[in-house]
Amino acid sequence: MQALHQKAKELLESGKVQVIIGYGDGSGDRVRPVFISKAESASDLIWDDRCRQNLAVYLNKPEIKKLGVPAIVATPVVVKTIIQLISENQLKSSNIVVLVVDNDVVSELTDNASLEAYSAGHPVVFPPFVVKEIKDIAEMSIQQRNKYWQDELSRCFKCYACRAACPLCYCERCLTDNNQPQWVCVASHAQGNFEWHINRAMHLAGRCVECGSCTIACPVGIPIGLLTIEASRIVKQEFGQEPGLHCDADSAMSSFKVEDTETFIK
Amino acid sequence: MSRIGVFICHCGENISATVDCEKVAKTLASMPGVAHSVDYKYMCSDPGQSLIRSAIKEKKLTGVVVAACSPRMHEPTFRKACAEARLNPFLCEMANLREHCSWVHAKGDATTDKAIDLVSMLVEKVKRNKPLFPIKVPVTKTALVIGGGIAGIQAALDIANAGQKVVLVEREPSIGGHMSQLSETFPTLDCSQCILTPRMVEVAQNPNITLYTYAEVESLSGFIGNFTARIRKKAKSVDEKLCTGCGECATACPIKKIPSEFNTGLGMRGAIYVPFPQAVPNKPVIDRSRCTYFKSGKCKFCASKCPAQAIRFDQQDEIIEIPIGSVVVTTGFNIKETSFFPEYGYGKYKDVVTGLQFERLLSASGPTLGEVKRPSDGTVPKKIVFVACTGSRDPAKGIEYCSKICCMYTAKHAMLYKHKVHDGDAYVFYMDIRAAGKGYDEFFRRAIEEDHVNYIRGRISRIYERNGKLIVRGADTLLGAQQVEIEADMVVLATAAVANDGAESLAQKLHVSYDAHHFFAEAHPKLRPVETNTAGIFLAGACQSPKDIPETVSQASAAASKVIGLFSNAELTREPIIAVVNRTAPPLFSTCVGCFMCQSACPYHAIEQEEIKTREGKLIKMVAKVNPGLCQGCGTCVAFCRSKSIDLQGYSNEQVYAEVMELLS
Amino acid sequence: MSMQQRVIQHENLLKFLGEIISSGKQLYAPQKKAEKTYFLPASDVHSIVFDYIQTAESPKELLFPKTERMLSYEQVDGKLKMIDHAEGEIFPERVLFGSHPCDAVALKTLTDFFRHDVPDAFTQKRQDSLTVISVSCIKADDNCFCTSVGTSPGDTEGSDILLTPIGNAKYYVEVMTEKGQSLFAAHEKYFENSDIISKDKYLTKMSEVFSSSEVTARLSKAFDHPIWSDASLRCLGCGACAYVCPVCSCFDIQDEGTDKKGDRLRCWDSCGFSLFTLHTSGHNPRKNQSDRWRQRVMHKFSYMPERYELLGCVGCGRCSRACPADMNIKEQLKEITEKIEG
Amino acid sequence: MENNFEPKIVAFVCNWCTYAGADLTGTSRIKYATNVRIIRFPCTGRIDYNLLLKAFAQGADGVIVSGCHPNDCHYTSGNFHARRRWIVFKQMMEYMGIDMRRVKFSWVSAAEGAKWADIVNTTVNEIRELGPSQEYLEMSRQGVA
Repeated sequence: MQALHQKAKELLESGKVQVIIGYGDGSGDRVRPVFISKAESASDLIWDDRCRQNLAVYLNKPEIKKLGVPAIVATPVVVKTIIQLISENQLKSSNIVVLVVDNDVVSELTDNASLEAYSAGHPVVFPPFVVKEIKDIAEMSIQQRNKYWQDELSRCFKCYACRAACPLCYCERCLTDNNQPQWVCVASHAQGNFEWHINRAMHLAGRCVECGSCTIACPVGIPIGLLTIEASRIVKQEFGQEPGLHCDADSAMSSFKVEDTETFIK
Repeated sequence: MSRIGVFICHCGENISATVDCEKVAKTLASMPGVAHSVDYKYMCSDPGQSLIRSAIKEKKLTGVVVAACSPRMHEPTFRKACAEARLNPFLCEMANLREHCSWVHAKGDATTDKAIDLVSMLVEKVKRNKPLFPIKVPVTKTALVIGGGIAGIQAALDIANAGQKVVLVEREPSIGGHMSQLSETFPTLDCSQCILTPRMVEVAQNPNITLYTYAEVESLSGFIGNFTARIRKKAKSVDEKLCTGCGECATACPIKKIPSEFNTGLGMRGAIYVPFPQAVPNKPVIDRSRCTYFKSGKCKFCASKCPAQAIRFDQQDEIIEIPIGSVVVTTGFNIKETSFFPEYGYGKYKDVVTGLQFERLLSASGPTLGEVKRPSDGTVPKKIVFVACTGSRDPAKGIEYCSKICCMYTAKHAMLYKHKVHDGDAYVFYMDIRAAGKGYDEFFRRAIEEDHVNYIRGRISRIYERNGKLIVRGADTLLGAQQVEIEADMVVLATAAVANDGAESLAQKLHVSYDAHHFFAEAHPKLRPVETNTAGIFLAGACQSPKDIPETVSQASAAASKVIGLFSNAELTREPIIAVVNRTAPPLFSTCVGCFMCQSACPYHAIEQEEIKTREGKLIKMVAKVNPGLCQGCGTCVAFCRSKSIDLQGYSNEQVYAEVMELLS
Repeated sequence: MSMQQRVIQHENLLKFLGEIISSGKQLYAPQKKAEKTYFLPASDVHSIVFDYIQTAESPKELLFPKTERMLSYEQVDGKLKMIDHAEGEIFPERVLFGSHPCDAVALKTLTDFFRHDVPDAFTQKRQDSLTVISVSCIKADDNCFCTSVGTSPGDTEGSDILLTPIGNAKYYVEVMTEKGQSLFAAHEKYFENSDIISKDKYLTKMSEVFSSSEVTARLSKAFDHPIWSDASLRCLGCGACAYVCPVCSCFDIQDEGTDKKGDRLRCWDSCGFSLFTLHTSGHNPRKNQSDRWRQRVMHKFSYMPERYELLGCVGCGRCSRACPADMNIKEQLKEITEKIEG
Repeated sequence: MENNFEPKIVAFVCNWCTYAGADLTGTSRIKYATNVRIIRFPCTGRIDYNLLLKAFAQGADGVIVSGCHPNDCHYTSGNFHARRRWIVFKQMMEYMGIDMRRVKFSWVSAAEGAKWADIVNTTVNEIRELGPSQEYLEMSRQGVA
């Protein structure tokens, strides 16, 4: 942590950045996002296993943008998110400093190439319980899956914490807030919830970097991350494309190959 | 509140025989927002159209649904009628009660119920239609003609003579196509080259025509009036400006035994060659796949003999980009080789030839200088069997269609053979004689009656060799399928005419449709025979289906007149069915967040990036913007857009959503 | 309400609850799902959990469902048929078991709020058919702050019956209302007489972190204070806090359907969403997330007390537990009393 | 299965191939079941999967989605984009437990009038076997108090 504090202090003092987006002390034993603008507060930064929220979500928030050029304390999945955001024209690596911490060594990733190299070297590893959930659902029959998701989604009350926590849900007006026409029912009845969640999954297909922030954010414990993980798994399996690896990649869902194969179109 | 007019057409009895049109009209009359609903015998007739016009005025209609035939048939008719009554034409929609309902279902309540659904759906759509206005785009007045056969030559000359620029692209070293290979032409028996060569020369001399031979279209982008063609000029290895066409190089070339394409393999050529003496341009090219220098790095005999020092071994393929306003596709056809037919010896008998090969044997400029000689031993055949419909009209061969020209050229072949070999016997096996055309029937009768050609109605089952003779076995169906066996010296197969090599990939490059046999598809078989479904791209000749010369030439002139028509205006009016990115009040300006997925998806590169700035010039955000000239209105971007910030005029989200909701409510 | 002092044994409590189920009433009780506890319809009393601090969701759905069908319409043979669901429907008899006193207070606050001005038939009828059996708190966590907002771990307000665990698998029983009395009377056999018990010693001890009246007073001068933007930087603008809150009662009325048939639905909404106050013109009076965070605090601690004499917070702490960005209301309220001058 | 069950089927088709193909079915007077209602789109690329969801929510028993064969798209690649979308959408729906046998994806060219009739008839028969759509409609009734 020492190295991180030192680096943050230097960056702020040198004026290279105006704010450090990182993790700090939170309620009880939680950590929370902090936005440090003063060099003397650099030691408020925390770096440990509790740092799981995807802080990239703050990079495009207008309130945060007003604070000036940011440096962001990035977990490997945040690096992936940043690459994906760059590929979607939402960020430029020249406008941010990405700080990665490995064995108490802090490195600055300041260009596309270094971000890509870091991302390639740090594949996403799911925690065992997620691996188990994925396996359990894969083994279900379609009827069991229907029951499983209907049951899980019945708790959804559309607080949209999943959307808010997701750094790739950056639309200024979400599909679900579009009422001409009303593609997604506003109500959080079964149909409205299904429409919302399948749209979220479809919209993140080939884009979800599998950070798990949506699942963590869900106040009613729906494992919604599984939906976007599945969407990205399908894209990888069918089209061989993975998000968060290349800054100039075309989105899998807005490109195609003549050789794409399927067996169901007659 | 919408005031929609609904007009149900009986189409004579085409619709009313199975759909209760009166009931449809009555049901629709009570639908909310419908101000007027009637049925009528022929909506497309003058009185029918005036019903629409007067209802628009009297009932102050805000939208019109005409329930009649397919909108692909009469949508323009009814939209025009609306426009005449000062209703924006895009406030008119058609429900397809004929092709999609009355013609495919039996009379009954279910059919009428379906008709009601189809009309109500369109009523809900039209309630959400917005007035749209045609888009004007400039036109580049240069035509691209692809293929330098008679069709391409005719089209190019017609366009050029009308004062417009033409780029003619031919993949072979010379223009001329199949017609230049023919001996004489039916039904007049005038010499093919004699009538063609002057036209070829005219092409070369016309200042409005730029000719690229030994060149192919690499890609075509853009849209009607505004295409960009990328053309690959294959390296000829000869500097055309310096070359005088003296022919010393061809004489010098040590390789002499390359089967000549022009002579259908019956004659030979060198590695540096001019395909035939009357070639245009009359300049040689080096066939690099055969040239000793290109294969082994040694030789250069041609260069050493060239008085103009025009040989260029280091020449590279060149890609040129040309702005184009319109395209005429005239890539012609090919014929099936004898090797395609196992029952006729898989092409292993040298004296079983195709009709095109026989043309070369008959031709005064051909390998035998016009004498009919057997390819195997050079003797004059005394008995020739001509087989019409070889492969054509044969579903077992995958060629169900009639090749159209074979009946006539087979009669011509037999006739010319008899003219040259007076004591020879000519037999023709045929299925049916198709001789519709001016002077055609008379021509084929002359073969029988004056030249005593033996016509046998029946198919042949086998050809095999016995004692130097070709045994042709068949059946005479007019004699009760009696077995016929003829000992022939030579057999001429009128093999099927098929789409030219590479037709499919060219169609894909040009984004035009093609049929199962890879012939290019016309926009409408009767009413738009020389247009494709892609605006600005026209067809002529045998690339669309097998054709004879007069038909090819008339199509070429027709296509040329379409191009000339297009070029007669400085700008072009296009349908406003295009995508639009929304604009909202500040501070959002647009709900577009600039992810530009639409940009990577758009097949027409019609999406641009637009900067939204403050009055002081500070960038607020980047959003997508549609170039209305490039957008073709496929709507692929619309379905992609996560925030629904882009929408398609004429098929907007609200419109299609309303259709689904109405249909199932 | 005067009454005899009673206690109930844990096993009798289960029988009592079982009898409620078998009597045909819907019993909602805390049950576990994955890691979290929810008030769910109970069909088996053994699935009820007792050892929990707070459920993930509040019980407000029992009065104010996340999606309430208010009216339906349909065109039948060209005639419009309308159903007002507040008129027609019979609301089922329900018993809520296991809510803590804070939730019971919140249910009362909700009832009072919806009764204000034009009474809302839906919440009223749901309230009429609901009996609340609460359980006092013998433990709490850092997020709880009921004592700072005028209630307490043993508060009887809003409960029809309050049970307080007094050790040895026994609960001290306080029957507070007629509804409670009639439920109690119907199952009296499970209850035992007892001496008067002072329940306070069994309750969790919680010190007052701030005074809510002081918060209210300070807020009247705090509209433009920088505290809001500092605190809300990490706020993601979701509605998790509002939706788990037992008191938050904002809603959005949605019509679903076509011109042939459809429903009018009342759906939860949240002032945390930027669209909540967005005008068609593009103008948003609460443009920044800080404006929306301020609104949340102001509404609960300033506007509600002023207009309805109700406090919009019962100190259950759910919003702090649910927040994906660790927004902590207790911390914020304490800071208000410290940083904003009185 | 109910014998008199008449499935409601919505077809989302592109203008250039399948709509024209269905026109040809008419021109050729090939008969098919009355259960299908065609909604015309310029291209399969335009067809939003949300329309399929809405169709089921509104009570469709089956859906047909059809356009130009690969390589034959009037707009060159709309159908390729659509194909990707359907590959993901179909698997995603199945992951969430929705029976996709009610959705028939096909390529029908402007020349395949007979194929169109066959697709409609096959779909109608298959949906008749499956019976009325329940699971999706059930969803539109649940979760409302």
